[in-house]
Amino acid sequence: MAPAVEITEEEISLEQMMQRARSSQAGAVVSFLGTVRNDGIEWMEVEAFRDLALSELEAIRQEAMSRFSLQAAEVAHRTGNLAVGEAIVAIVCSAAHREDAFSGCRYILEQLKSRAPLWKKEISAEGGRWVEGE
Amino acid sequence: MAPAVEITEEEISLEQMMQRARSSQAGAVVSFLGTVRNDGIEWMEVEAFRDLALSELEAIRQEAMSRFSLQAAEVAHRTGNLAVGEAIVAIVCSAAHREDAFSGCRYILEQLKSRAPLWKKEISAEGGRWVEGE
Amino acid sequence: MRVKVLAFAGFREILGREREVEMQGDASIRELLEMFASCSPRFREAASEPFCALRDHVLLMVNRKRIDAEKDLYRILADGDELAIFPPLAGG
Amino acid sequence: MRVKVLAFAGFREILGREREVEMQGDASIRELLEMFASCSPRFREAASEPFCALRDHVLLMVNRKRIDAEKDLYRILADGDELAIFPPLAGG
Repeated sequence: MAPAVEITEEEISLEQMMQRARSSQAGAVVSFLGTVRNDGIEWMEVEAFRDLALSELEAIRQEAMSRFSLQAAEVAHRTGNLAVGEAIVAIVCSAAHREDAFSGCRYILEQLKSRAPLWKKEISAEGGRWVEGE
Repeated sequence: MAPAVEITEEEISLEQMMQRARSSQAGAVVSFLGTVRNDGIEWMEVEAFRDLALSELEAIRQEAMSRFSLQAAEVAHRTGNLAVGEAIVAIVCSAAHREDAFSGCRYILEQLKSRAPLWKKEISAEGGRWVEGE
Repeated sequence: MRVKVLAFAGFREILGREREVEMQGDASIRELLEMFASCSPRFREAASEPFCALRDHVLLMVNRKRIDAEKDLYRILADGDELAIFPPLAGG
Repeated sequence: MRVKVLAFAGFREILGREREVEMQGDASIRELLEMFASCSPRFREAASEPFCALRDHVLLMVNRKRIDAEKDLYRILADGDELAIFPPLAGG
Protein backbone atom coordinates (compact mmCIF):
# COMPACT_ATOMS: atom_id res chain seq x y z
CA MET A 1 0.00 0.00 0.00
CA ALA A 2 1.28 3.43 -0.93
CA PRO A 3 2.04 5.81 1.94
CA ALA A 4 -0.55 8.43 2.88
CA VAL A 5 1.92 11.20 2.02
CA GLU A 6 3.83 11.16 -1.22
CA ILE A 7 6.15 13.35 -3.26
CA THR A 8 6.52 11.74 -6.60
CA GLU A 9 7.91 12.13 -10.10
CA GLU A 10 5.16 9.81 -11.35
CA GLU A 11 1.66 10.86 -12.36
CA ILE A 12 -0.62 11.12 -9.33
CA SER A 13 -3.46 8.60 -9.20
CA LEU A 14 -6.33 10.34 -7.44
CA GLU A 15 -8.39 7.21 -7.98
CA GLN A 16 -6.07 5.08 -5.86
CA MET A 17 -5.95 7.74 -3.16
CA MET A 18 -9.77 7.81 -3.09
CA GLN A 19 -9.86 4.05 -2.80
CA ARG A 20 -7.53 4.10 0.17
CA ALA A 21 -9.51 6.91 1.85
CA ARG A 22 -12.94 5.32 1.45
CA SER A 23 -14.24 3.09 4.22
CA SER A 24 -17.50 1.94 5.70
CA GLN A 25 -16.98 4.40 8.59
CA ALA A 26 -16.60 7.38 6.28
CA GLY A 27 -19.81 8.89 4.97
CA ALA A 28 -18.03 11.77 3.24
CA VAL A 29 -14.95 11.91 1.02
CA VAL A 30 -13.66 15.25 -0.28
CA SER A 31 -10.85 15.58 -2.78
CA PHE A 32 -8.85 18.47 -4.15
CA LEU A 33 -6.85 18.25 -7.34
CA GLY A 34 -4.59 21.12 -8.39
CA THR A 35 -3.60 20.95 -12.04
CA VAL A 36 -1.35 22.87 -14.41
CA ARG A 37 -3.57 25.55 -15.86
CA ASN A 38 -2.98 26.86 -19.34
CA ASP A 39 -2.02 30.50 -18.80
CA GLY A 40 -0.07 30.49 -22.01
CA ILE A 41 2.59 28.26 -20.46
CA GLU A 42 4.24 25.31 -22.14
CA TRP A 43 5.02 23.28 -19.08
CA MET A 44 5.64 23.55 -15.37
CA GLU A 45 8.65 22.51 -13.33
CA VAL A 46 8.03 21.54 -9.72
CA GLU A 47 10.82 21.29 -7.17
CA ALA A 48 10.85 20.02 -3.59
CA PHE A 49 13.15 20.04 -0.59
CA ARG A 50 12.09 16.43 -0.59
CA ASP A 51 12.62 14.93 2.85
CA LEU A 52 11.65 18.13 4.65
CA ALA A 53 8.52 18.45 2.49
CA LEU A 54 7.59 14.87 3.31
CA SER A 55 7.91 15.37 7.05
CA GLU A 56 6.05 18.69 6.89
CA LEU A 57 3.22 17.13 4.88
CA GLU A 58 3.01 14.25 7.34
CA ALA A 59 2.82 16.74 10.24
CA ILE A 60 0.06 18.69 8.44
CA ARG A 61 -1.78 15.45 7.68
CA GLN A 62 -1.72 14.40 11.32
CA GLU A 63 -2.91 17.82 12.47
CA ALA A 64 -5.83 17.57 10.07
CA MET A 65 -6.62 14.00 11.15
CA SER A 66 -7.03 14.99 14.79
CA ARG A 67 -8.53 18.49 14.34
CA PHE A 68 -11.30 17.28 12.06
CA SER A 69 -11.75 13.69 13.24
CA LEU A 70 -10.82 12.38 9.82
CA GLN A 71 -11.05 8.69 9.01
CA ALA A 72 -8.27 9.03 6.46
CA ALA A 73 -6.20 11.71 4.74
CA GLU A 74 -4.01 11.31 1.68
CA VAL A 75 -1.65 13.89 0.18
CA ALA A 76 0.43 13.62 -2.97
CA HIS A 77 2.59 16.31 -4.57
CA ARG A 78 4.16 15.93 -7.95
CA THR A 79 7.69 17.04 -8.81
CA GLY A 80 9.54 17.28 -12.11
CA ASN A 81 8.28 18.54 -15.46
CA LEU A 82 4.51 18.64 -15.86
CA ALA A 83 2.43 19.23 -18.96
CA VAL A 84 -0.65 21.47 -19.02
CA GLY A 85 -3.56 19.63 -17.39
CA GLU A 86 -1.42 17.30 -15.28
CA ALA A 87 -1.99 17.09 -11.52
CA ILE A 88 0.40 19.05 -9.30
CA VAL A 89 -1.19 18.17 -5.99
CA ALA A 90 -3.95 15.87 -4.79
CA ILE A 91 -5.57 15.73 -1.35
CA VAL A 92 -8.27 13.31 -0.22
CA CYS A 93 -9.97 13.42 3.20
CA SER A 94 -12.67 11.13 4.50
CA ALA A 95 -14.77 11.60 7.63
CA ALA A 96 -18.03 10.48 9.12
CA HIS A 97 -19.60 13.82 8.17
CA ARG A 98 -19.17 16.25 5.30
CA GLU A 99 -18.17 19.32 7.32
CA ASP A 100 -15.08 17.60 8.63
CA ALA A 101 -14.11 16.16 5.26
CA PHE A 102 -14.30 19.61 3.61
CA SER A 103 -12.50 21.36 6.48
CA GLY A 104 -9.75 18.76 6.57
CA CYS A 105 -9.14 19.07 2.85
CA ARG A 106 -9.02 22.88 3.00
CA TYR A 107 -6.74 22.78 6.02
CA ILE A 108 -4.23 20.48 4.38
CA LEU A 109 -4.24 22.55 1.18
CA GLU A 110 -3.71 25.92 2.90
CA GLN A 111 -1.06 24.57 5.26
CA LEU A 112 0.73 22.84 2.40
CA LYS A 113 0.89 26.11 0.49
CA SER A 114 2.32 28.01 3.44
CA ARG A 115 4.53 25.37 5.07
CA ALA A 116 5.75 22.74 2.61
CA PRO A 117 9.06 23.52 0.88
CA LEU A 118 7.89 23.23 -2.72
CA TRP A 119 8.37 25.56 -5.70
CA LYS A 120 6.90 25.89 -9.16
CA LYS A 121 8.36 27.38 -12.31
CA GLU A 122 6.20 28.20 -15.31
CA ILE A 123 7.90 27.81 -18.65
CA SER A 124 6.41 29.73 -21.57
CA ALA A 125 7.68 30.70 -25.00
CA GLU A 126 9.21 33.80 -23.35
CA GLY A 127 11.20 31.78 -20.82
CA GLY A 128 10.86 30.56 -17.25
CA ARG A 129 9.38 32.31 -14.23
CA TRP A 130 9.37 31.03 -10.65
CA VAL A 131 5.89 31.33 -9.21
CA GLU A 132 5.78 33.73 -6.26
CA GLY A 133 4.33 32.31 -3.08
CA GLU A 134 0.99 33.62 -1.87
CA MET B 1 -20.84 11.74 -23.16
CA ALA B 2 -22.88 11.36 -20.00
CA PRO B 3 -24.96 14.37 -18.97
CA ALA B 4 -23.60 16.70 -16.28
CA VAL B 5 -26.53 15.83 -14.01
CA GLU B 6 -27.55 12.26 -13.43
CA ILE B 7 -29.90 10.21 -11.27
CA THR B 8 -28.98 6.63 -11.73
CA GLU B 9 -29.60 3.10 -10.55
CA GLU B 10 -26.05 2.21 -11.62
CA GLU B 11 -22.93 2.65 -9.53
CA ILE B 12 -21.59 6.21 -9.77
CA SER B 13 -18.21 6.60 -11.46
CA LEU B 14 -16.51 9.53 -9.79
CA GLU B 15 -13.51 8.90 -12.02
CA GLN B 16 -15.48 9.58 -15.21
CA MET B 17 -17.03 12.68 -13.67
CA MET B 18 -13.55 13.96 -12.77
CA GLN B 19 -12.35 13.29 -16.28
CA ARG B 20 -15.18 15.32 -17.76
CA ALA B 21 -14.62 18.18 -15.29
CA ARG B 22 -10.86 18.48 -15.82
CA SER B 23 -9.62 20.86 -18.48
CA SER B 24 -6.60 22.95 -19.28
CA GLN B 25 -8.49 26.05 -18.11
CA ALA B 26 -9.26 24.56 -14.69
CA GLY B 27 -6.46 24.74 -12.15
CA ALA B 28 -8.60 23.32 -9.34
CA VAL B 29 -10.96 20.37 -9.20
CA VAL B 30 -12.91 19.62 -5.99
CA SER B 31 -15.03 16.53 -5.50
CA PHE B 32 -17.46 15.38 -2.85
CA LEU B 33 -18.51 11.77 -2.48
CA GLY B 34 -21.25 10.83 -0.02
CA THR B 35 -21.28 7.14 0.80
CA VAL B 36 -23.42 4.74 2.84
CA ARG B 37 -21.88 4.78 6.29
CA ASN B 38 -22.05 1.75 8.48
CA ASP B 39 -24.19 2.85 11.42
CA GLY B 40 -25.25 -0.70 12.01
CA ILE B 41 -27.37 -0.67 8.87
CA GLU B 42 -27.59 -3.49 6.34
CA TRP B 43 -28.37 -1.43 3.28
CA MET B 44 -29.87 1.85 2.16
CA GLU B 45 -32.77 2.51 -0.15
CA VAL B 46 -32.73 5.78 -2.09
CA GLU B 47 -35.80 7.17 -3.80
CA ALA B 48 -36.25 10.13 -6.15
CA PHE B 49 -39.06 12.17 -7.66
CA ARG B 50 -36.97 11.58 -10.71
CA ASP B 51 -37.76 14.20 -13.34
CA LEU B 52 -38.27 16.94 -10.77
CA ALA B 53 -35.00 16.02 -9.05
CA LEU B 54 -33.19 16.17 -12.39
CA SER B 55 -34.51 19.62 -13.24
CA GLU B 56 -33.79 20.90 -9.72
CA LEU B 57 -30.23 19.55 -9.84
CA GLU B 58 -29.70 21.14 -13.23
CA ALA B 59 -30.96 24.49 -11.87
CA ILE B 60 -28.62 24.19 -8.86
CA ARG B 61 -25.75 23.26 -11.15
CA GLN B 62 -26.30 26.30 -13.33
CA GLU B 63 -26.54 28.60 -10.31
CA ALA B 64 -23.20 27.24 -9.08
CA MET B 65 -21.61 27.58 -12.51
CA SER B 66 -22.37 31.29 -12.71
CA ARG B 67 -21.98 32.24 -9.03
CA PHE B 68 -18.53 30.70 -8.75
CA SER B 69 -17.27 31.01 -12.33
CA LEU B 70 -16.94 27.26 -12.61
CA GLN B 71 -15.41 25.66 -15.68
CA ALA B 72 -17.49 22.54 -15.15
CA ALA B 73 -19.83 21.00 -12.59
CA GLU B 74 -21.01 17.41 -12.45
CA VAL B 75 -23.65 15.95 -10.13
CA ALA B 76 -24.77 12.35 -9.82
CA HIS B 77 -27.24 10.87 -7.31
CA ARG B 78 -27.80 7.19 -6.92
CA THR B 79 -31.21 5.59 -6.42
CA GLY B 80 -32.24 2.03 -5.54
CA ASN B 81 -30.71 -0.32 -3.01
CA LEU B 82 -27.18 0.53 -1.91
CA ALA B 83 -24.74 -1.51 0.14
CA VAL B 84 -22.58 -0.04 2.91
CA GLY B 85 -19.69 1.88 1.36
CA GLU B 86 -21.41 2.57 -1.97
CA ALA B 87 -21.68 6.14 -3.28
CA ILE B 88 -25.01 7.92 -2.75
CA VAL B 89 -24.01 11.23 -4.28
CA ALA B 90 -21.03 12.61 -6.15
CA ILE B 91 -20.27 16.23 -7.05
CA VAL B 92 -17.28 17.51 -9.01
CA CYS B 93 -16.53 21.19 -9.65
CA SER B 94 -13.63 22.66 -11.57
CA ALA B 95 -12.57 26.28 -11.70
CA ALA B 96 -9.55 28.39 -12.48
CA HIS B 97 -8.93 28.86 -8.74
CA ARG B 98 -9.42 26.69 -5.66
CA GLU B 99 -11.77 29.02 -3.75
CA ASP B 100 -14.37 28.82 -6.47
CA ALA B 101 -14.05 25.06 -6.89
CA PHE B 102 -14.57 24.49 -3.14
CA SER B 103 -17.43 27.00 -2.90
CA GLY B 104 -19.18 25.56 -5.94
CA CYS B 105 -18.98 22.03 -4.56
CA ARG B 106 -20.31 23.11 -1.15
CA TYR B 107 -23.08 25.13 -2.76
CA ILE B 108 -24.30 22.25 -4.90
CA LEU B 109 -24.21 19.85 -1.95
CA GLU B 110 -26.13 22.10 0.45
CA GLN B 111 -28.69 23.09 -2.17
CA LEU B 112 -29.16 19.48 -3.22
CA LYS B 113 -29.88 18.52 0.37
CA SER B 114 -32.47 21.24 0.82
CA ARG B 115 -34.07 21.38 -2.65
CA ALA B 116 -33.80 18.08 -4.53
CA PRO B 117 -36.69 15.64 -4.00
CA LEU B 118 -34.73 12.64 -2.81
CA TRP B 119 -35.20 10.37 0.19
CA LYS B 120 -33.16 7.72 1.97
CA LYS B 121 -34.27 4.76 4.04
CA GLU B 122 -31.85 2.90 6.28
CA ILE B 123 -32.55 -0.80 6.64
CA SER B 124 -31.10 -2.52 9.69
CA ALA B 125 -31.78 -5.81 11.42
CA GLU B 126 -34.54 -4.02 13.36
CA GLY B 127 -36.32 -2.82 10.21
CA GLY B 128 -36.44 0.26 8.01
CA ARG B 129 -36.31 3.94 8.95
CA TRP B 130 -36.71 6.89 6.60
CA VAL B 131 -33.92 9.38 7.21
CA GLU B 132 -35.23 12.71 8.46
CA GLY B 133 -34.19 15.72 6.43
CA GLU B 134 -31.78 18.20 7.99
CA MET C 1 -62.56 15.54 -12.18
CA ARG C 2 -59.40 13.47 -12.31
CA VAL C 3 -56.28 14.19 -10.31
CA LYS C 4 -52.97 12.35 -10.40
CA VAL C 5 -51.47 11.64 -6.99
CA LEU C 6 -47.79 10.88 -6.54
CA ALA C 7 -46.41 9.76 -3.18
CA PHE C 8 -42.80 9.32 -2.10
CA ALA C 9 -40.84 7.66 0.68
CA GLY C 10 -43.05 6.77 3.68
CA PHE C 11 -46.16 8.05 1.89
CA ARG C 12 -45.38 5.97 -1.17
CA GLU C 13 -45.30 2.90 1.07
CA ILE C 14 -48.85 3.74 2.22
CA LEU C 15 -50.51 5.18 -0.86
CA GLY C 16 -48.52 3.62 -3.67
CA ARG C 17 -46.27 5.51 -6.03
CA GLU C 18 -48.85 6.93 -8.38
CA ARG C 19 -52.60 6.79 -8.78
CA GLU C 20 -55.39 8.54 -10.61
CA VAL C 21 -58.21 9.75 -8.38
CA GLU C 22 -61.67 10.54 -9.69
CA MET C 23 -63.61 13.11 -7.62
CA GLN C 24 -67.23 14.27 -7.98
CA GLY C 25 -67.41 17.97 -8.80
CA ASP C 26 -64.92 20.42 -7.29
CA ALA C 27 -62.58 19.24 -4.57
CA SER C 28 -59.94 20.99 -2.51
CA ILE C 29 -56.54 19.60 -1.57
CA ARG C 30 -57.92 19.16 1.94
CA GLU C 31 -60.85 17.09 0.71
CA LEU C 32 -58.53 14.85 -1.27
CA LEU C 33 -56.32 14.28 1.77
CA GLU C 34 -59.39 13.60 3.92
CA MET C 35 -60.50 11.00 1.44
CA PHE C 36 -57.14 9.24 1.72
CA ALA C 37 -57.30 9.48 5.51
CA SER C 38 -60.74 7.96 5.62
CA CYS C 39 -59.70 5.09 3.35
CA SER C 40 -56.36 4.48 5.06
CA PRO C 41 -55.86 4.57 8.83
CA ARG C 42 -52.11 4.33 8.14
CA PHE C 43 -52.26 7.51 6.08
CA ARG C 44 -54.37 9.24 8.72
CA GLU C 45 -51.81 8.26 11.32
CA ALA C 46 -48.85 9.35 9.21
CA ALA C 47 -50.23 12.63 7.91
CA SER C 48 -52.71 14.15 10.32
CA GLU C 49 -52.59 15.75 13.73
CA PRO C 50 -55.68 15.84 15.92
CA PHE C 51 -58.27 18.46 14.83
CA CYS C 52 -57.51 17.71 11.22
CA ALA C 53 -54.24 19.63 10.96
CA LEU C 54 -51.54 18.30 8.67
CA ARG C 55 -48.39 17.08 10.32
CA ASP C 56 -45.42 19.38 9.77
CA HIS C 57 -43.51 16.73 7.94
CA VAL C 58 -46.12 16.34 5.19
CA LEU C 59 -44.98 18.31 2.17
CA LEU C 60 -47.23 18.94 -0.79
CA MET C 61 -46.79 20.02 -4.38
CA VAL C 62 -49.40 20.79 -6.99
CA ASN C 63 -48.06 20.58 -10.52
CA ARG C 64 -44.51 20.51 -9.10
CA LYS C 65 -44.90 23.76 -7.13
CA ARG C 66 -44.72 23.67 -3.34
CA ILE C 67 -47.99 24.30 -1.55
CA ASP C 68 -48.18 26.09 1.79
CA ALA C 69 -50.00 23.56 3.96
CA GLU C 70 -51.58 26.31 6.05
CA LYS C 71 -52.67 28.78 3.42
CA ASP C 72 -53.34 26.66 0.37
CA LEU C 73 -55.09 23.64 1.81
CA TYR C 74 -58.52 24.84 0.67
CA ARG C 75 -57.33 25.43 -2.88
CA ILE C 76 -59.62 23.75 -5.39
CA LEU C 77 -57.89 21.25 -7.63
CA ALA C 78 -58.38 21.41 -11.39
CA ASP C 79 -58.93 18.50 -13.70
CA GLY C 80 -55.55 17.02 -14.61
CA ASP C 81 -53.70 18.49 -11.63
CA GLU C 82 -50.86 16.47 -10.16
CA LEU C 83 -50.61 16.37 -6.37
CA ALA C 84 -47.38 15.08 -4.83
CA ILE C 85 -47.12 14.07 -1.16
CA PHE C 86 -43.79 13.46 0.55
CA PRO C 87 -41.83 13.88 3.79
CA PRO C 88 -38.94 16.37 4.17
CA LEU C 89 -36.22 15.94 1.58
CA ALA C 90 -33.25 13.85 2.63
CA GLY C 91 -30.96 13.48 -0.37
CA GLY C 92 -27.19 13.65 -0.49
CA MET D 1 34.79 24.06 9.44
CA ARG D 2 32.59 22.41 6.83
CA VAL D 3 29.00 23.48 6.11
CA LYS D 4 26.56 21.90 3.71
CA VAL D 5 24.62 24.40 1.59
CA LEU D 6 21.34 23.47 -0.11
CA ALA D 7 19.65 25.82 -2.55
CA PHE D 8 16.22 25.60 -4.14
CA ALA D 9 14.28 27.10 -7.03
CA GLY D 10 15.92 30.29 -8.34
CA PHE D 11 18.81 29.98 -5.85
CA ARG D 12 19.42 26.39 -6.94
CA GLU D 13 19.81 27.66 -10.50
CA ILE D 14 22.53 30.03 -9.30
CA LEU D 15 24.34 28.09 -6.58
CA GLY D 16 23.63 24.50 -7.54
CA ARG D 17 21.51 22.09 -5.57
CA GLU D 18 23.98 21.12 -2.89
CA ARG D 19 27.59 21.89 -2.04
CA GLU D 20 30.01 21.51 0.82
CA VAL D 21 31.73 24.73 1.87
CA GLU D 22 34.99 24.81 3.81
CA MET D 23 35.50 27.93 5.94
CA GLN D 24 38.55 29.01 7.94
CA GLY D 25 37.73 29.25 11.64
CA ASP D 26 34.33 30.50 12.82
CA ALA D 27 31.92 31.98 10.30
CA SER D 28 28.48 33.49 10.62
CA ILE D 29 25.57 32.95 8.24
CA ARG D 30 26.18 36.46 6.99
CA GLU D 31 29.81 35.73 6.18
CA LEU D 32 28.83 32.64 4.26
CA LEU D 33 26.27 34.59 2.22
CA GLU D 34 28.82 37.36 1.60
CA MET D 35 31.21 34.76 0.29
CA PHE D 36 28.60 33.53 -2.19
CA ALA D 37 27.79 37.11 -3.19
CA SER D 38 31.44 37.92 -3.82
CA CYS D 39 31.87 34.78 -5.97
CA SER D 40 28.59 35.17 -7.84
CA PRO D 41 27.23 38.48 -9.09
CA ARG D 42 24.02 36.63 -9.95
CA PHE D 43 23.63 35.57 -6.32
CA ARG D 44 24.44 39.09 -5.11
CA GLU D 45 21.78 40.42 -7.47
CA ALA D 46 19.20 37.84 -6.44
CA ALA D 47 19.74 37.88 -2.68
CA SER D 48 20.98 41.25 -1.52
CA GLU D 49 19.61 44.74 -1.22
CA PRO D 50 21.92 47.75 -1.15
CA PHE D 51 23.72 48.20 2.19
CA CYS D 52 24.12 44.48 2.54
CA ALA D 53 20.57 43.67 3.65
CA LEU D 54 19.02 40.42 2.56
CA ARG D 55 16.12 40.65 0.17
CA ASP D 56 12.78 39.79 1.78
CA HIS D 57 12.27 36.83 -0.49
CA VAL D 58 15.42 35.05 0.66
CA LEU D 59 14.44 32.42 3.19
CA LEU D 60 17.00 30.57 5.27
CA MET D 61 17.09 27.42 7.33
CA VAL D 62 19.85 26.03 9.49
CA ASN D 63 19.49 22.33 10.13
CA ARG D 64 15.91 22.49 8.80
CA LYS D 65 14.80 25.23 11.22
CA ARG D 66 13.81 28.63 9.86
CA ILE D 67 16.22 31.47 10.59
CA ASP D 68 15.07 35.02 11.16
CA ALA D 69 17.03 36.96 8.56
CA GLU D 70 17.16 40.06 10.77
CA LYS D 71 18.00 38.58 14.14
CA ASP D 72 19.96 35.47 13.35
CA LEU D 73 22.19 36.57 10.51
CA TYR D 74 25.23 36.90 12.76
CA ARG D 75 24.76 33.43 14.19
CA ILE D 76 27.97 31.43 14.02
CA LEU D 77 27.69 28.21 12.06
CA ALA D 78 28.95 24.98 13.56
CA ASP D 79 30.89 22.28 11.78
CA GLY D 80 28.44 20.01 9.95
CA ASP D 81 25.59 22.54 9.88
CA GLU D 82 23.27 22.50 6.91
CA LEU D 83 22.21 25.88 5.51
CA ALA D 84 19.27 25.97 3.09
CA ILE D 85 18.51 28.99 0.89
CA PHE D 86 15.23 29.37 -1.00
CA PRO D 87 12.56 31.80 -2.14
CA PRO D 88 9.03 31.89 -0.63
CA LEU D 89 7.23 28.55 -0.80
CA ALA D 90 4.93 28.04 -3.75
CA GLY D 91 3.61 24.51 -3.63
CA GLY D 92 0.10 23.25 -4.32
